[in-house]
Amino acid sequence: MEALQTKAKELLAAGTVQVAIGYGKGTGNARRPLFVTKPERAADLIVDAACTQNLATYLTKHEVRVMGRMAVVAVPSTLRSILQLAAEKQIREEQVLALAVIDGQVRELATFEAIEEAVATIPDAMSEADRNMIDKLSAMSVPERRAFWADELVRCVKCYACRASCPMCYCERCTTDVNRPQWIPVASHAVGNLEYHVMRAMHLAGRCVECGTCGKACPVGIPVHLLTIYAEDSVRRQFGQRGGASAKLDYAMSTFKPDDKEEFIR
Amino acid sequence: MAEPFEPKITAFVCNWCTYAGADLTGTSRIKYQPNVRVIRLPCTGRIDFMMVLKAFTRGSDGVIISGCHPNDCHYTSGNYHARRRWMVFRDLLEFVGIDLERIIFSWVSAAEGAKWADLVNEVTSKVRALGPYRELRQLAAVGID
Amino acid sequence: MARVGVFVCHCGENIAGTVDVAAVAKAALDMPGVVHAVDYKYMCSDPGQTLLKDAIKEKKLDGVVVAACSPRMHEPTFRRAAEEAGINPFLCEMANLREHCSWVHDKGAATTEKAIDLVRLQVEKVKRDRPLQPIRVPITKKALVLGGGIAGIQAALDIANSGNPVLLVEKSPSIGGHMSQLSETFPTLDCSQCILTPRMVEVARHPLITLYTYSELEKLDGFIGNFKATIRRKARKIDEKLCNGCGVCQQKCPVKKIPDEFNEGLSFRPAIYVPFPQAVPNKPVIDVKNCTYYKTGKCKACEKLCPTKAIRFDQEDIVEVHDVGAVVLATGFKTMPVGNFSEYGYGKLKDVIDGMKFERLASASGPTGGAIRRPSDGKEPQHVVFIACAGSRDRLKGVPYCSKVCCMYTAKHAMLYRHKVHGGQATVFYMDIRSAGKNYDEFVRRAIEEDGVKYVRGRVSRVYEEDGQLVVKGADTLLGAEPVEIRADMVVLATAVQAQNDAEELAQKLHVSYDPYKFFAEAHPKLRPVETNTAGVFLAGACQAPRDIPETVAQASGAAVKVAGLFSQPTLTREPIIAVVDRQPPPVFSSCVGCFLCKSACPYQAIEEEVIKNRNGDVLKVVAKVNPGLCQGCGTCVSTCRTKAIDLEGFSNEQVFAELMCI
Amino acid sequence: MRVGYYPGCSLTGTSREFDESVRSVARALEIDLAEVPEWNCCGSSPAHMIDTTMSIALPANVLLKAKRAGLAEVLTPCAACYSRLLMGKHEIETKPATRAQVERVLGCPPGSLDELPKVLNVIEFLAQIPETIAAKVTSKFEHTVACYYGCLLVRPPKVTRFDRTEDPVEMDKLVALVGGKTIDWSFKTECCGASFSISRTSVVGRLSSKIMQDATRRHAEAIVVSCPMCHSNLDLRRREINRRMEKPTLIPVLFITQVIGLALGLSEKRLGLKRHFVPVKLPAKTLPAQVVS
Repeated sequence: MEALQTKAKELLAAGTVQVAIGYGKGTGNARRPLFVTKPERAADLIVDAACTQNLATYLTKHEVRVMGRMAVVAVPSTLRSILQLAAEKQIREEQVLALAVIDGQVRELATFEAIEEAVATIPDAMSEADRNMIDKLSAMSVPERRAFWADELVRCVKCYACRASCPMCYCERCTTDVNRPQWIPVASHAVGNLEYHVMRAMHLAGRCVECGTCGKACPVGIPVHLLTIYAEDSVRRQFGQRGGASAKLDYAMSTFKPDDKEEFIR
Repeated sequence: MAEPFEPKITAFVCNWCTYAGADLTGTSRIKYQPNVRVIRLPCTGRIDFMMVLKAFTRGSDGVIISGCHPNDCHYTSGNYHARRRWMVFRDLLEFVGIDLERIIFSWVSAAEGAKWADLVNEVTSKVRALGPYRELRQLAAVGID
Repeated sequence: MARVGVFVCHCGENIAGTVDVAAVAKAALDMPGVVHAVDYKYMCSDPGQTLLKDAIKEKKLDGVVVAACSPRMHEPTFRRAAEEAGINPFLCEMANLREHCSWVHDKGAATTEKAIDLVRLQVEKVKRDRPLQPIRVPITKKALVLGGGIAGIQAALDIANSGNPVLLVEKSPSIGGHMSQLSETFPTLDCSQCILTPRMVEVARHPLITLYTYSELEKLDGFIGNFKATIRRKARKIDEKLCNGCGVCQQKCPVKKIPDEFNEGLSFRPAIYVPFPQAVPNKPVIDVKNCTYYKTGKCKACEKLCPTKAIRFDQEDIVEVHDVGAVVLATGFKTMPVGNFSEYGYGKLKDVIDGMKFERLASASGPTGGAIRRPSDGKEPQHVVFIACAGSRDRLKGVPYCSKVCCMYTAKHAMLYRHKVHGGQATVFYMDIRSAGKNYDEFVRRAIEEDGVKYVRGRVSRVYEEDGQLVVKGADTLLGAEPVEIRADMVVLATAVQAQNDAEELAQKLHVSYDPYKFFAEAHPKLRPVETNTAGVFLAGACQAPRDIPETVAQASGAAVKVAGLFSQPTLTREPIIAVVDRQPPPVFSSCVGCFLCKSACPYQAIEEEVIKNRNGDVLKVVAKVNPGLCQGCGTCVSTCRTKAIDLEGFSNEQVFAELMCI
Repeated sequence: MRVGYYPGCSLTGTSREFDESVRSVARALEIDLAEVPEWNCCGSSPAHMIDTTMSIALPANVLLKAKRAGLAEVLTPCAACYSRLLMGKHEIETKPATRAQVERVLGCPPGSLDELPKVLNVIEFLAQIPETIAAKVTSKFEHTVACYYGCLLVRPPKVTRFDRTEDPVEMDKLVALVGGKTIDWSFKTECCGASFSISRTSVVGRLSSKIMQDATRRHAEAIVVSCPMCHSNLDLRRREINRRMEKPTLIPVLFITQVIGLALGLSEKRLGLKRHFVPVKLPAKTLPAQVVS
């Protein structure tokens, strides 16, 4: 933790970065995003097991970007987000610097290449709890799964916290906001909710970094992140590609192989 | 006695292979069941997964998606892109509990008039046996749409 | 509010016989936005089109649905009519009541109900149609002709004579194709080479024709008017400029025993060879597979003896890219390998040959100088049996279609044989005699009546050897299917005409459709027989279906006219069915976020990056932009775009969505 | 290895030696032949000439019994049985109406006729296990023979899907596998007279003599068959045949299983070689094949 505070302080003092995005103290034991612009406030930065939110979400926010070069405290999924955002031309190398927290060690990663190297050493990002839950769901019959998701999704109030918390949901206009035609019904109801979440998962397939932040952001506790993680896992299983592995575009869903398996097509 | 159930089948087809193939079914006068409604699109690459989802939520009992065989795409590779999308989409649909039996993918070329008739007949009969697709419609009833 | 007109066509009885057209028109009137709906006997006829035009003017229609046949058939017709009535042609849609409804379903309520639904889909679509302006693109006025047989030669000459340059690409070392191998041609019995070789020479001399023999198409990119053709020019291993065709190398080559392709294996050729004496160009190639130098590293006899020092052992293939505006496919056919007819003994019995071999035997330029000699011992056969339909019209072991030329060439073969071997007996086994064509039946009658060819209606079950003679067992179905056994000295099989081995691969390179037998598919079987579904690619000759020479030449000229017509326009008008990226007022500019995932999905590299700057030159945003010249309108980018910032004209999200809403 | 076995009537009567040789060869190759329990007539000549439904129901019943006995494959040496069983299966698989009718006739619940066992003829079956056969050959069958297939094994090709219709070769390959040579000839599927063996022996004599004539001219030492009818016609009717031959012949007619059995070193008795009308006498050592072409 001290190493991080020192590092951030140095960077801010030297003017290498103008803002350090990290975790600060929230209510109780919770952590909340903290934007440090003055070297002396670097001491407020915290790193511990409770820091799980993917801070990459803020890298594409206009309000943050206008501050100048950003240093971001990065857990492994944040690093992947940076690469995926770079691949999708949403962020340039000179705009960001990662303060990677990997196994309790803080490392400054100033280039995409350095981030790529670091990401390459990080194993599967899906948490054990998520893995267990997906396995459990996969073992169910189709009607059982339908019942499970119907029960979950009926509670969705379409607050879009999942979308707002996701670093890859940076679109200025989401499909849900399109009203000609109205792909996703505005009101919250079972079918519309299903359409919304399936759409979100499809849009994240091949781009999701499996941070699970969307699920944690849900105020009514729907495990929406399982859908995006599942879609991402599906891409990995079928095409061997994954989101956030490279700063160069390697998006499985906009490429193909002539011999992709197709036994389901008659 | 209630009327026998006649399924609604929506088919998304590409203009160059399957639509032309279905035209050939017509010129060859091969009969098939009248339950299918064709949505003509230029290419399978144009088939947005949202359309498929919408077809179901709007009351289709079955969906056919069909285009050019691999290598035969009029636009070189639209069908390959589409195929990848379907691979993930199918996987995801099954994960949220939607029956894949009602969504059939097929390659039907401009020369395969008979295959189109077979496909429509097979899907219609299969969906007729499965019965109306109540699950999503029941969900719709929960909401206000 | 929309003002849509619906016009339901009876198509004579074709639609009205199964669909209650009046009920369809009546139902259409109840559809929101429809202000006018009628049914009419023939919408495509002149009065039908007038009906449409008048209604557009009188009822002030802003959208038209013609419920008739497939849009692939008459969409251009009705769009033109709509345009003539003063509305944008793209405000006209067609509901396919014929191919997709009346022809495939039985008469009944369900069929009419489907017809109404099909109309409803198109009404919903047409209400959301936008007026579109055709796109103009430049044309490269140069044609690529693939295949140097008679079809390709004719097409190349006709296009070149219309004043447009042609690149003629032939995969073998000389142009000429199958026709150069033929002896005499039916129904006139004039010598094939005598009529073909002047054309070959004309090709070689034509200032507007570039001839690439021993070359193949590797790849075709682009679209009508603007193709990019990648051609591989295989190394002949000689310097064509230096070679004067003296032939010394061929005489001195120590390898002599390679079966000669031109003579169908009836004679031999050396490893450096010109395929036949009249070849164009008259320059040899080295057959690398059989050349001693390439096999052992030694020899080079030809290099030592070549008077002009033209041999180039180190020559490599050259790959070139050419801009062309149109392509004529004239790649021809092959004859069926007879392996599936082991009961006829082909390959086992030397004197069982196929029609192409017989052509070489009968040809004055052939291995026997035109004398009919059987291959096993060179003797003059006294009885020859010709078996028609060896593979054709045979669903089990051959192809179900009729190969069209065999009846005629079999009659010709029998006739030639009778002319050359006076005492000889010719027997033809046939299923039917198909001799439709100018002077064709007369020709067959002449073979039977004047030249004494014996025709037996029946199929042959076996050919085998006994006591040095061939025994042909068959049945004479006109004599109560009596078994017939004939002792013959030679048997000639009229093998089926098939598509070339690489036809499928080539079709895929050019994105043209093909039928189950791999023949290239025409855009319409009757009205567009020389066009393909890919604009700018035309067909000539037997690559489309079995054809004889007059038909091939006619079709080649037809294709050439299509090319010349295309090239006569200053620019090309393309359907404006293309993708567009939305534009919005500042500060948003576009709902595109510039992720460019669409860019990697586009098969045509049509998506570009557009940089939006303010007056100071600061970059405000980078968004996608579709190059309308490159976009072909597949819509793959549209379904890749998460923000729905790209849409496809003519098949927009709103339109498809509206269609789905009326399911 | 276990396989279903359907002998049919011929193999229990006129062609007992075919049955004996099949069983002996199977035993030698360690193959367990499980006879279809309570098997009935395959529906050959009598039924399929008179009653279409019966001609499907009878073979269907055989296959149903085999299926219920847990057999995935049924080996049926007799070519006529093979033809009937395959045809019955084909009709049931391709015609839903026939299938429903047969279900009614047999009184079995709908669905019973799903996934009926595979039907194999003896050549097809042996061709699946070439290594097993080759490994057990003790004395090579060094003879030049003519393989005669007849009509039923390869016809109709859409149903049998076995070998090349007009010029089959699978039996030739089996003979070669055990060290034999086969002549190249054109009478492999010529008509032998088939069921006229009893009613019109003169027809059999005329047709079979042509087959015999060509085989002897090409120096075959024996004819090898895989069909009881072919065997009867070529063996039992030799007198009628020889009456029409240029030179009467006494070359024997062997079943393919007898040829394999000899190569596996099985005794003449176990192979039923003594039961033939034309005595099975093969030259001690044969000349190289004289293929006339």
